[in-house]
Amino acid sequence: MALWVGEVVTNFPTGPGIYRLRLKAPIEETKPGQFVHLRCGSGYDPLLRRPLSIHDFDPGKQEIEFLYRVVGKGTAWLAARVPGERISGLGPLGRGFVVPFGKRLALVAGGMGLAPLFFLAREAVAQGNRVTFYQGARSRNYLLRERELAELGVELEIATEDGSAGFTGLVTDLLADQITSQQFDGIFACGPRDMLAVVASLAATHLIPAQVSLEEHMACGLGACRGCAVPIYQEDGNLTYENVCSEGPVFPAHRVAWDVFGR
Amino acid sequence: MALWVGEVVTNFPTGPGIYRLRLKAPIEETKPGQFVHLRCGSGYDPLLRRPLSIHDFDPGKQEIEFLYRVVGKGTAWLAARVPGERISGLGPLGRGFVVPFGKRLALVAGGMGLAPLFFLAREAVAQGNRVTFYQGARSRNYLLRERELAELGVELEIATEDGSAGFTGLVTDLLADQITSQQFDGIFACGPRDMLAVVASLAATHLIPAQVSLEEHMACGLGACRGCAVPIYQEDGNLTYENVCSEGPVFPAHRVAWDVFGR
Amino acid sequence: MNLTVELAGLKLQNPVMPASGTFGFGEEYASYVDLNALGALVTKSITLEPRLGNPPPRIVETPAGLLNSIGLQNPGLEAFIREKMPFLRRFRPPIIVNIAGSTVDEYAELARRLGEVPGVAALEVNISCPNVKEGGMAFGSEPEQAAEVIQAVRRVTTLPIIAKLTPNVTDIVAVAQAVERAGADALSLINTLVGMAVDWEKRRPVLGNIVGGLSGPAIKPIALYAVWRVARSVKIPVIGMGGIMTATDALEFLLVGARAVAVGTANLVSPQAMLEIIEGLREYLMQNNIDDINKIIGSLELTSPL
Amino acid sequence: MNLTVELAGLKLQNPVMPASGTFGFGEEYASYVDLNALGALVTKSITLEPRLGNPPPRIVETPAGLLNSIGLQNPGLEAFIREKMPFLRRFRPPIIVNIAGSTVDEYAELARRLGEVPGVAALEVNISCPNVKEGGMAFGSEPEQAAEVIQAVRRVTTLPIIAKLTPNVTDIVAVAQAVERAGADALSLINTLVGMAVDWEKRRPVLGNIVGGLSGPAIKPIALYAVWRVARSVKIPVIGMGGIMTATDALEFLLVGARAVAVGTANLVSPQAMLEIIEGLREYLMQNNIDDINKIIGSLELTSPL
Ligand SMILES: Cc1cc2nc3c(=O)[nH]c(=O)nc-3n(C[C@H](O)[C@H](O)[C@H](O)COP(=O)(O)OP(=O)(O)OC[C@H]3O[C@@H](n4cnc5c(N)ncnc54)[C@H](O)[C@@H]3O)c2cc1C
Ligand SMILES: Cc1cc2nc3c(=O)[nH]c(=O)nc-3n(C[C@H](O)[C@H](O)[C@H](O)COP(=O)(O)OP(=O)(O)OC[C@H]3O[C@@H](n4cnc5c(N)ncnc54)[C@H](O)[C@@H]3O)c2cc1C
Ligand SMILES: Cc1cc2nc3c(=O)[nH]c(=O)nc-3n(C[C@H](O)[C@H](O)[C@H](O)COP(=O)(O)O)c2cc1C
Ligand SMILES: Cc1cc2nc3c(=O)[nH]c(=O)nc-3n(C[C@H](O)[C@H](O)[C@H](O)COP(=O)(O)O)c2cc1C
Ligand code: FES
Ligand code: FES
Repeated sequence: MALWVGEVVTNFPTGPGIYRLRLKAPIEETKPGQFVHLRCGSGYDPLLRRPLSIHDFDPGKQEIEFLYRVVGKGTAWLAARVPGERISGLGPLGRGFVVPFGKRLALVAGGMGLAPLFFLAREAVAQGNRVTFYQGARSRNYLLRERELAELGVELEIATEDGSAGFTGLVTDLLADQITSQQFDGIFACGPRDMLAVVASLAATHLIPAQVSLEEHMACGLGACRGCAVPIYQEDGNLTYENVCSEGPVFPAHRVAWDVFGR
Repeated sequence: MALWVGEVVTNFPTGPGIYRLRLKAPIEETKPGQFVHLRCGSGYDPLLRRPLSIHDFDPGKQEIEFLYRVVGKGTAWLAARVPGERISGLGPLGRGFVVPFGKRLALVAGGMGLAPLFFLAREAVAQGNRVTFYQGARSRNYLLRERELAELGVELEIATEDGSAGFTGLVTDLLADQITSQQFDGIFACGPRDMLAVVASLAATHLIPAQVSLEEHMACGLGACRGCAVPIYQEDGNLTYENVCSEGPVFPAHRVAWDVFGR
Repeated sequence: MNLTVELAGLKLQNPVMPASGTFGFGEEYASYVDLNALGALVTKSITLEPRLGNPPPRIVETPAGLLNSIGLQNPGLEAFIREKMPFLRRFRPPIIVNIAGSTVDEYAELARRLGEVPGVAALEVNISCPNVKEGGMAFGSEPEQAAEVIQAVRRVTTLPIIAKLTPNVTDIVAVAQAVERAGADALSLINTLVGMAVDWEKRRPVLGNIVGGLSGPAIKPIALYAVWRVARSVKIPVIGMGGIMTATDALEFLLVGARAVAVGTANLVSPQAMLEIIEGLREYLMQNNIDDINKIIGSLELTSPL
Repeated sequence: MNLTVELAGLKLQNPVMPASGTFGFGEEYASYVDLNALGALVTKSITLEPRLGNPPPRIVETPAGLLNSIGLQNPGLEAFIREKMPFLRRFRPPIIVNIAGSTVDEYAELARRLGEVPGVAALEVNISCPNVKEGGMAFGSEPEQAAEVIQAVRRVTTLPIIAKLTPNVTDIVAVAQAVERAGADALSLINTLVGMAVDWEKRRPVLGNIVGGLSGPAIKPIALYAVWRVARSVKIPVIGMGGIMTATDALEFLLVGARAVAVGTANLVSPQAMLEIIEGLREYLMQNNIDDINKIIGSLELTSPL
């Protein structure tokens, strides 16, 4: 939780419109699922910071990595940065995933949902878990970091919508196929909201605890403005709004009120 | 009068916060006193184009030069451009100086007023005029293009406010000292408005026709919005507002209503 | 593919036109824009007598916006008819003449006289200019006064009347409904928001006129809201404007219910903005297999499709 | 050098405070900002009962602006007193509690109850929230209604009352003068402008609540104008806000007559914005040899010094 200025170490394309950014930043520790709020430019357009998940972290060198897709002016600005340039960052922010020890886990990444799950995979393996990593993408050339995932020692399962690699179809279909036989103790997912809703329902059906990382438009990133609220059921069953930035971005899947989102 | 995309050839500092930008642009011809309206960035902040005088022009290579001081976000954006980058330009716009043949001329530049007058000096000399070039600056290190001016064959007279080079005082004081003895047929001036008003009054006193290049905030640059209006006396003595962009930026000094400017 | 829209009895070949005051009288842009490609031609505001306009500086940039205090500088009605109309008549799109008066009678007189001028297709009645001492916005700020102006104009002309409204009001719907009842055939909204800029170094207002009207991307959210509310509350069509820079901006206005759009500040940034917007709309329809732009108008979905 | 200003009987060590709703209840920023360095602490709007707030998405960026539809999410009066006040009381600057009601009685009840709470230094009465169905902006849109709320609050409290006004009105001066007569000790302006954003790809409003309030640099010219007009028309002091991002922005508001300034959207961009603004004001005074910030307030020169 700090405001700092980081220096670009590397920043290069690694897929269609997808970049990997490495920043030198005074971050002592962070955990998978946390994010950093980056100022994109110095003017008023874009105005707000942009949240990016921590994709990897090297505590020795104090370097953090991001994996991001260029979708608008903030990420386009980021993509144009070159080594040595400075970027203002706020974070790490939010609560990360709660990582168990020595369990059987499924990590389910849809598209850019891979960003935080890569870091999570590293930590989960380090904590003695056996990890199956489900990566879903539009097509083969959208697949990300396959080799490094394999090197981490996870079992990698691929699904592409066009069938150009791995299973043909949605990553959630692949998970549904395997969920009964695999006997997971926990599921961790990040990706488009519709995908997460399916993961949540699969997890509920199979009585497997699941943690999902949600996205919402953000302003402060600190829990102050209530701008990033998502509908969450409290333990007593009452509906409330919680902040993705400060109470998330990771929520227990069964607590998310999937049906009452505003869009 | 065209909308084009130019390519940065060079762009480097040449004084305190002062840059020279060379653009490759499809401009066939232009004359001193005209300007180009440059888009600074692709976002909405800055929003409007920024007018810069044509500082020099190489018709063979189709390259134009600008000399600008960084004063705000538009010029700061310009200063960060590197060779090969593209900039949208509109122009050349406006009416330039009317350059006589074979006369005795004074060119009076205050600060960045040098930008168009350098190009004017080149043309004036080419048209057989004998030119005394008065350059006024805050101090020695703000003086610009002395060597090239000397090479053009003009008589260079320097005034600095702090006396670090040439005459100590305002360039208009220097002009006033010399105006009687020099017998100028015409005076051409560009610089801060207060300076131009003094030049205009000196010229009027000595019955010398003078042309001044005015600045005003601009939007369209085309004479459509009436945003860049300045108070001008018509030949019949009536006051009217004329557009700096389309009816200027160069005006006969005696027609400018110096006393009715809004600030 | 159909880009044609109907508006107050006019048939526009596409829904894109300049916003008054940002396109001069067409001439200034003619070397950059094929005026025949536009949906309509809209003039700068015309007054009965010539107007000098306000003292400089008249414009200043603000974050993503433009503050102007031109003050309706224009050559006056007769010079307009004599010197500007002949040029405009050379083009095919309907000519919409924007008029502004200091009194109700002046509006009526302008309308009456323009009714006699060949080539004038419609009148846009500016009751929303923030930059003049008399008339202008004062007329557009209260429903009764706005209606009075439109009624007076209605009495003297059979030309389509487009009332141009100001957003600087508590309830723009009330003004819109009042001018609808008074006989307006269409509405233009929004005109600029009143604003001010300060030069902190000189400790003075930047504009010679102290206050000005704010336009550009900064005001788009306010304009979209005004158009959305008004389009749902009146039967006459709305021309939407305020911060339209791109085809997707224009699309947003059509989605919330504008029958056509006007482009203002964008012209000042790029003289080809309108052409690019028309092209962009055409592409959007093509890519989404929509054969008629009228199917877009007002098609905003309000309920979540979940 | 004196940065102290007096405002509605409060002595502020400097004129910079957070704008309600952009600083939570202080806690969220406490690790970034020394709360003791601020001119005052201003809370998010408190309602009598807890409020869930509006459905997401609640915010969307617009050019140089932010559109929000939080909808006054807050824990309600009693939880606020119990859970938030103890933290706020740990700091020296006066605590200004912002209140919002659905009825006049609710405002009065909030004021009455807060008058009993130690540490509450003043009430900011939000009659200008655009994001709630009942109350909020509806109260601030007409002078009579606005006055009614302030009168009701005045009757039940001796705390200083700061009325927070909306710019979404035809004549903000009329509202300001009405609440002044009704007993307000100071004014806050401006709250956000009503706006809307459209997702053209999905053809839906971006915000769950369809409409929201626009803040940030985009609205600064509108805010400056409102403050300038109102400050010249009332005797009570004005807290100026709307798009203040830097010390020079703050200075501009002081120049047009604001006695203090509030910083909103800037906090959301940089948690240290207020500290930098305070520092920047101090530097400005030093560099210009001004010994007292009160000499700046309202010192805008209107006539050209030529
Ligand atoms: C906690 C969190 C972690 C994220 N991690 C990553 C990541 O690791 N890699 C990655 O590529 N993307 C990530 N995103 C999404 C990323 O923040 C958006 O893609 C980015 O903000 C878009 O900014 P833009 O200016 O390029 O796009 P624009 O569309 O111009 O943005 C406009 C506005 O919408 C907001 N916005 C747009 N899309 C999203 C979105 N999906 N989620 C939240 N806000 C959005 C922006 O923040 C901005 O305020 C994350 C989002 C959140 C909330
Ligand atoms: C015809 C003409 C020719 C010019 N030629 C040159 C030149 O050759 N070299 C040079 O250094 N400068 C020149 N200027 C001034 C130059 O245009 C401004 O310095 C520049 O626009 C400032 O932009 P900014 O974004 O850096 O500053 P900002 O202060 O951020 O600009 C804010 C707004 O004010 C306007 N503005 C600020 N200062 C001026 C000014 N002095 N004149 C007009 N508008 C201004 C900008 O265009 C913009 O709209 C010229 C101006 C005009 C009108
Ligand atoms: C420089 C300028 C001059 C304008 N002059 C007029 C005018 O004469 N009459 C009028 O009705 N509106 C005038 N307007 C308002 C525009 O027509 C339009 O309503 C407003 O600018 C919002 O659109 P935009 O954001 O696309 O510019 C003017 C706007 C600008 C920027
Ligand atoms: C996210 C957000 C929440 C807000 N919540 C409140 C609120 O609860 N009560 C209130 O009176 N104003 C609220 N406001 C308005 C601000 O206090 C302020 O008046 C406005 O944002 C203009 O200032 P700015 O441009 O500096 O943000 C809110 C503004 C924002 C951006
Ligand atoms: S972004 Fe402000 S509370 Fe989450
Ligand atoms: S800038 Fe538009 S008329 Fe000169």
